[in-house]
Amino acid sequence: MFSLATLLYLSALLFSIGTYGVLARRNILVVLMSLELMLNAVNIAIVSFGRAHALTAFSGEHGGQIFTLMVLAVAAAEAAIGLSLLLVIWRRWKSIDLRQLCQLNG
Amino acid sequence: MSPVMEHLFFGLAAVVATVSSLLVVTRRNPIYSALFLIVMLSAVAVIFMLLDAVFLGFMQLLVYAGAIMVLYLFVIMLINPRDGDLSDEGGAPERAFAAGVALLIFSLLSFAISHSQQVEKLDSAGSIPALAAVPDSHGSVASFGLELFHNHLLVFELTSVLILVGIIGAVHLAMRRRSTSRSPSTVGDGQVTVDV
Amino acid sequence: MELTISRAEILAILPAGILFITGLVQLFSDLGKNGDDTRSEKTHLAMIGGAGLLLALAALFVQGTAASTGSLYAGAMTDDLFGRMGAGVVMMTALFCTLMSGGYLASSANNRAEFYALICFCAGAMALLCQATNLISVFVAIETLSLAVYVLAGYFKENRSASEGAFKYFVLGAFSSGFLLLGMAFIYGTTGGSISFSDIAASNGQGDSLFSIGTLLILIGFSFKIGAVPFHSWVPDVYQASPTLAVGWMAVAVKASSFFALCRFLLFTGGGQELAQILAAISVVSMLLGNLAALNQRSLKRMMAYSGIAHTGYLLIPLVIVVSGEGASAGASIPFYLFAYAATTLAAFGVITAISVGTDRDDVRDLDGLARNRPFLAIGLTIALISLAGIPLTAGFIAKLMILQGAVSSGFLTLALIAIITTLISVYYYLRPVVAMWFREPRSSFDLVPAPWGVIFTVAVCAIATVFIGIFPGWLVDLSRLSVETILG
Amino acid sequence: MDIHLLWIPLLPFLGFVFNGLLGRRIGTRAVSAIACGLPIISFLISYRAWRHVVDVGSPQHWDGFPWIWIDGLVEIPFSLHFDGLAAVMCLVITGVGSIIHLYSIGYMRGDPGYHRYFAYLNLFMTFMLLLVLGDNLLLMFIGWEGVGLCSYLLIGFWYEDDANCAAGRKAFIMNRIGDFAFLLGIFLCLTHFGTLAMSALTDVNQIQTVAAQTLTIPLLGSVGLVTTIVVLLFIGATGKSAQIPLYVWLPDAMAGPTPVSALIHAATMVTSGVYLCCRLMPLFQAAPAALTLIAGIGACTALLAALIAFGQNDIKKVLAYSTVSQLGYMFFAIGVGAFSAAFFHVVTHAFFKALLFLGSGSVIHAMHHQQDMRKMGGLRKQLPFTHITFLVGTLAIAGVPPLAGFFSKDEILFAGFEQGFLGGSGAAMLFWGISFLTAGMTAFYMIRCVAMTFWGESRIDPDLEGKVHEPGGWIGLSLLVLAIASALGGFLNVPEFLGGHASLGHFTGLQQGHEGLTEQALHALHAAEWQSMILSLLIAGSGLLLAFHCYGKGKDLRRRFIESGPGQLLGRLSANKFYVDEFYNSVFVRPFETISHLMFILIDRILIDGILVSGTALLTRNVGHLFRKMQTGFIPGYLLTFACGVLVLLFMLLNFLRQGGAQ
Amino acid sequence: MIPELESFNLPVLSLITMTPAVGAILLSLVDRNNKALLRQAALMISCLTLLFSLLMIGNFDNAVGTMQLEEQHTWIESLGISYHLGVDGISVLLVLLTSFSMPLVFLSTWSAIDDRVKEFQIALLLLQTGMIGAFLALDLILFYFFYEAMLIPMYLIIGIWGGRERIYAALKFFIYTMVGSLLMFLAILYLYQHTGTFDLPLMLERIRSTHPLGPDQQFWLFSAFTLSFAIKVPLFPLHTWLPDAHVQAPTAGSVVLAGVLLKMGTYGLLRFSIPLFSDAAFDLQGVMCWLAIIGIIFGACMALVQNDIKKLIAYSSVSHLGFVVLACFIPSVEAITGGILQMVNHGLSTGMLFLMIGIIYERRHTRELADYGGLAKVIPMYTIFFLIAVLSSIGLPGLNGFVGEFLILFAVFRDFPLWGVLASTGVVLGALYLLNMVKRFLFGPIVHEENRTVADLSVREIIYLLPFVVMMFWLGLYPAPFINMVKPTLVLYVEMLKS
Repeated sequence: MFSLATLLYLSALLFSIGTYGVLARRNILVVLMSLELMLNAVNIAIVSFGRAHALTAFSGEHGGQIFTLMVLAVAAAEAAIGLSLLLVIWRRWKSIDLRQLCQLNG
Repeated sequence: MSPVMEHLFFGLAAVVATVSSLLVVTRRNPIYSALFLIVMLSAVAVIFMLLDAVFLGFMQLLVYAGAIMVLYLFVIMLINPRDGDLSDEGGAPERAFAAGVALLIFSLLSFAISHSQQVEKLDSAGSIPALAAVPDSHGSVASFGLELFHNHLLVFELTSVLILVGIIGAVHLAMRRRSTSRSPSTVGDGQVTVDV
Repeated sequence: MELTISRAEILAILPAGILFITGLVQLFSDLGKNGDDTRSEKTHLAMIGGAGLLLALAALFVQGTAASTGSLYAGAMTDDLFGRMGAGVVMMTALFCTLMSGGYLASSANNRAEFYALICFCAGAMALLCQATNLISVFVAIETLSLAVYVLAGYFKENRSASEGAFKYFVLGAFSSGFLLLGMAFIYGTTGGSISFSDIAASNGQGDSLFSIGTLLILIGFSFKIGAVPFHSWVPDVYQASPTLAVGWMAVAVKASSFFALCRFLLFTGGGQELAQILAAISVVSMLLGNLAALNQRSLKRMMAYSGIAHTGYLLIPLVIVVSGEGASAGASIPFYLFAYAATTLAAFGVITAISVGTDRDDVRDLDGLARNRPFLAIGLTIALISLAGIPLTAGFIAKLMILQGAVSSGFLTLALIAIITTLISVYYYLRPVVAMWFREPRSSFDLVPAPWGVIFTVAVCAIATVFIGIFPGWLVDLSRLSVETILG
Repeated sequence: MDIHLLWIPLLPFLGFVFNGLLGRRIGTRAVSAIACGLPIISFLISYRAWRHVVDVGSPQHWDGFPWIWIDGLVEIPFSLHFDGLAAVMCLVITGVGSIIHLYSIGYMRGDPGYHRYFAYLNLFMTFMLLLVLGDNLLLMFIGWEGVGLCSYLLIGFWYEDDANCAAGRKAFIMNRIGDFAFLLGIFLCLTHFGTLAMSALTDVNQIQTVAAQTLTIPLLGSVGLVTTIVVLLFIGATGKSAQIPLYVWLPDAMAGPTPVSALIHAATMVTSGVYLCCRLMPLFQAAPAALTLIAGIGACTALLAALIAFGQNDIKKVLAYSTVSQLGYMFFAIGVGAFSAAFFHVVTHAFFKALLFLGSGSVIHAMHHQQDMRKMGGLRKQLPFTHITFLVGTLAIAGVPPLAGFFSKDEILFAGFEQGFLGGSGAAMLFWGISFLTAGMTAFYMIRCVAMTFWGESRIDPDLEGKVHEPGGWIGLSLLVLAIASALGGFLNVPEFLGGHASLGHFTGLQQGHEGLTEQALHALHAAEWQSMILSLLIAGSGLLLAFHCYGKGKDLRRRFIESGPGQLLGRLSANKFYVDEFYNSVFVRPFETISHLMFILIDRILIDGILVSGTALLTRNVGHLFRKMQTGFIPGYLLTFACGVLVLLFMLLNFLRQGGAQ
Repeated sequence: MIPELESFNLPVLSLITMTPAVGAILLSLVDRNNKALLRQAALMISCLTLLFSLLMIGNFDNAVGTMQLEEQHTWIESLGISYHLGVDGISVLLVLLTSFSMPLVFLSTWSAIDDRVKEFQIALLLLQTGMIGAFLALDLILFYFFYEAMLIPMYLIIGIWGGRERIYAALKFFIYTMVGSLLMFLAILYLYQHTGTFDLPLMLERIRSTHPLGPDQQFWLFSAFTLSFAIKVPLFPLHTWLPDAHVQAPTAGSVVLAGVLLKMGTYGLLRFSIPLFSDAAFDLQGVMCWLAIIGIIFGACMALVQNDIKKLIAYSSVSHLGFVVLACFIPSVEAITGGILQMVNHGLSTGMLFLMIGIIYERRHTRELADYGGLAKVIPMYTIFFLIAVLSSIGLPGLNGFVGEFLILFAVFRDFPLWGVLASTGVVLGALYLLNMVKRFLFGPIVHEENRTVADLSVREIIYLLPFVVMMFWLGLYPAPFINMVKPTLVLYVEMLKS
């Protein structure tokens, strides 16, 4: 039950749920959260791979974990930018509906 | 921790993560979503720890649940959407379509995972708790740090730039300044509006 | 275990480091200025940026055309000619964008150091991306540059459409990052925990289905950055709404660095026929959609966006060849093409910047009679468009020649034929601005402000470079060849 | 290497260049001097060359320079050849030409295009002489086309009138149609003879080797090569010499100044077709089938033109149709093998037809450009000199002995008689009959012309009354000279049975000697000649008498005939030229233009430009528009596109992998 | 031939090619308001080019049939592209034609172009470099360079200085031409892949010996090359761009277009399509010849129904160049000699016609035939020159047009009688439409009062028309020197085709 494959399925499941969130939701905040979900799902996969390879990995035993750490940093910075963009949107549109942002087309 | 306990904990964490992430994407109010996201992130932290990544697990809690989610909640509070203000979500067909796409992606990924010889090979060595035990120092701050600074120094430094960019960007975008725009009369098409 | 940093490692990081420091210096030198100041040209910022970029360029080429120095920072990056060329494209672009910034930003009362600094940081990250040789450094570098570009795209936050474009870019970018990361995870897992490219190439995971999926997902992540169909949706909207300079930056630097990284990655991982076919499909769809959708555009920037999508399609052709294993040497056309494309596109965006200074307009009709009012700009834009259309005497022609030559000699005749047909379609829309500039009379209602000096300089240099490379491309071709040969050691 | 041969055509050319460039500046007198002087010098040189040929007995030759010359492949030099035939032709051209130049001084006086006129005329002389002197078929073709050009220019000389231009254009195009066949003939010659030199084309041995070959032509089957060549060349000649079916341009060509009609459309150019046949006599003789065709066409043309001439009221038109008719005679002669007779007729015809035209010109000049004979009449009193000379010409053409026409026409008729009745050829008999009839008709319509113009009561416009008087000076002189020539020209070639030596025929080498014949046969021949002569005298005489009667006392007879059914029909057909122009117009010209127009609209505008070119562009643009519409600007849509893209690519990859795994 | 000059070993061909381009660069430094200087300088530069071409003729050895005065330098070594120029019998006359007509064209623009003089002169000079370069280039990519480089200046000339519909016409011209040239480009690359070289002589040799092409390859490559050249010629049914381009282009543009640019197509057929893919050329001979014949007749019919003088002459070009295409596909020395002469002749006669129409257009600003008539009386000098040009175009023996037409038609008729007969009808039709035009244009009564005051030719106009007339007579009466230049090459050429 607690095998690598299970972890990968879990990761894929969470990733898909995140994808669903991004695709289905119209609230920008929730979309941003769904994006975080996706990143976390991948993190699970990386860490479990890292654990599986811990003793044989080419890149040192903590490769996966360090990767994940970097993803955390990226996620943080991304969240900062995303949320500030959200604020800009909120100021202009007084709305955080994704569908409102459709002036540019063609 | 015994393997059984580990299995138990893992199962629990997995279920919590799945359920809470489902709740994240389905709650109409973003505050609930955010709260469930925190739960989900914590569950992931638990999984990390179960995978002998103790330091990472803590980092997950600190950075995500501690910092990022606070940011989210802060923004939510700033915007302060009341229930009535919440915008409509897409209709059922749209959601069904999105669900279908997500499901397809999941099934394709699962298909690939199930057909991967590599995963099979790694799995044949046994489930994670049954794998050859890692040294005690694995996942600890010290060994993690050593490896980080030896093998991943460049990336680490680059991360600092990343965060700097994030900060500058966030400051530039989110900061309200005194109006500096030209007077609206010279602005064409009404696309440029004065900062509020 | 001791921390040791070799001389080579310092030299390798030097250009990027100089850029980061330059960015910081610019930020600091602009601290504490009041709001009214944002209308002035702030030449000192451009000067700092220019000096820093020139220094960085100098540092970049300290080692000249020397072959690879091997893996540095435990395999996180390398300092080979290929990477240096990529970094060179990026830095030159950054240099021109910096020089153009002052006048452009001042005209919109938004001249702050953030813009310059972000370009410098972005350029540094891109330089590292071009030289990065492991998954983590690629990921972090890509994210760094993406974040910077999101901000640059939305830099005019007072502007509704700019914000909208930036946000579109951001959401789609983050979405694609997820896939990119997933792909990296799969590759990491299936290659026995390898992170660096050379380890990946050495491992025995290539045949695995999950590995292929991983490569594909990474490809998708990059496809988003380079604007390949069907991951292109953001391109037109963002190009149209963002500050012209940021668009120029995106169009050249982001695409160039992503291509360099992607090319390096694919050269290491290979991918086999399956991936080649998928890439070919992407390439064909990009060429068709890009060129066809550009036909009816009125906005110059939007037209350039679609044209950029089309050029992505052309650039994918050598990658198809590389991936299919027909010959790594076909990859040589990528550095060349990107150099040519950089010069050409910068010239074009220079002119678009010049006409949008102060008015923020970029309609094709706004070019009416430009040849009469501003013959210099008209010639510059004409050269750029001709080059984009791949007509001889310009760099674009040689670039296309190399790509098609590669395709033909590797037996990808269909791809070459589609490239030719779509090029033909592209001629139509590339000529529309030419028609407006040269054949129509100026419209009295539209007065041009004099173009800032940086813009003039950029247009002149880039136009001349376009023609020069078009006539004497030998050195660049050789350099590109050499650079691709050095990647694999 | 007798370079002076070159001067014969070159001198008029210099005149052309000089008058063409400077004519406007140097004044009428100088223009006339140059324009008339140079052809006269040319005439003198021709005369000397002729003397030389007579004295030495061998033709002169100028080697010239390579023209269209690819070593070993196509070798066509620009070289001139001056033999007996060319000599006579040259003398006629320069002689009659000079006279007409002189005449023109008087006729064209005061015309604003005076210098231009003379320039053209000189140019015409150049080309005509080149045509005659050219040593090869292609050089001849230069002259051939060149005279056509001058004819075009001179017909349209008064270009302010649309009709004149149209006539000029018609002439050129009709000639071009003939030249098209001529050119094909040249190609065939060049292909099979390997050269275009006259010496080769008239070399009996070479002709024999070529004659053995046949050509397969669609619809016609296998045809003898020489026959084909001859027919093609003859078609060329029908254009230039106004034979059926290409004769229609000549009557229209009367739009030009009258001296032009005299020189080009009567005396010289139109006879070049005959000249061509004479030049290539051995070749023509090698194609008997073609000769029959030529005889038939010639005879038919002669008859048709004579019939039309009955109904014409324009004095020049009558003369024009008579020219066509006489040309028909010449071809008839060639068809029956009497090259010498044909050529003799060329010469005499040049004299009397030039005289007639100049006479008519004199009338027209005096009448202030009135050409309609119905508005003349009784001019005998006002224009006695013109009347006399005109009458001389008329009688000459009618074949009244001993005027020029009598001898030549008689020879022609005898040749037909000989071939038809002595040779027993049915076709020749028929053609002889036609020609014979025509001889009478010629006499009739010419007298009609004289009668309507000079005799009877005056029908002149009252305004002109009293203003009509004899033009003097150059015009009179020219008429006089030509009248003498018309009267005496026949003696150039008096046949042997009349005690002559057929000197012209022998000199030109066209007349076959009777050396092979026995005394008895010769006697029989002479007897036949006598018979034929008497017959022709009879028919000409009856024609004359009938005409005298009809236009003298027997007006009732004429009126009765005209009012009768056949008379009316004939009258209408004749006056309307048998509707040939209308026929050509509705069958060839107009359908061609309509089809061209239709093609322009259907093929060029609609099919190629509209459907293929614009259609492709439109399709491309619409597809582009479709792609544009896909860019909705709607973020969820973009995200969905992205995800679907991922899905599709994943699916593709897995599919490929599965297939790869299966293999 | 001239020993002193030969010992200098001047790169004559490069000089001819590059002089206009260098001149254009120099011209760009001149003040745009100094129109007189600009005009004179451009004229001088083109005269200098003419001088160099005469030098080329001086050094050209009539006895040699192979490439002469060759210049070969490495250029883009890594791509296998070299700078290889050479001249032989096929190209020498065309180069001469180009450098002969350009000074006259420049002279003609003195009064016609008053707007943006500088740009115009520069564009024309660049165009000249493109044309001459394309005739001389022996490297396929170099050829393509020049071939395409002509497009831009021509495009600008039509688009900037053209008539009312100029934008449509310019675009049509450009896109039409691009269609073919891009496919040809692909074919060139394929050839490179096959033979390993872009160098034409080397490629020819390799195709004939070590790297033969299969029938399918030949077919497709031939089609690609020929499509490009057929569009340029233009061959029926690819001709519709030409009338538009001609009508809209300014005089100088039309002259260059008709005089030289169209020859690029037939030259390309002779130089590339046919020798490189001789089997395919032989297989498709029928198709090409039929198209050429249809072009001859169709073009003539179209010309007959036009009301715009320029359009009429444009269609006459379609008809006339049909003869050349026909000649190209008849493998005999006579035909091809005729074809080359016909190219030159067409350049002279049609070029002159366009110049003259330009002259009248300057005075009356209309090209509708209906607006003219009766001009012969008002402008006799003009009429004479115009008639000479028309007669040359008709192919009157003694003028230049005849020599080429005769050789072509003769050779075609000898080998393929039916085609010969059909093509010869073009001679009749040519007279028909041109004389029709002359009648409506110059003769007849003066209907429009404006026509009464039209000025006759000025001295300058006579100066630039006279050389055309001289050449017409020279070529018509004594073409031997020109034929001698062409012949040795063609003998080898035909031998090669037949082997």
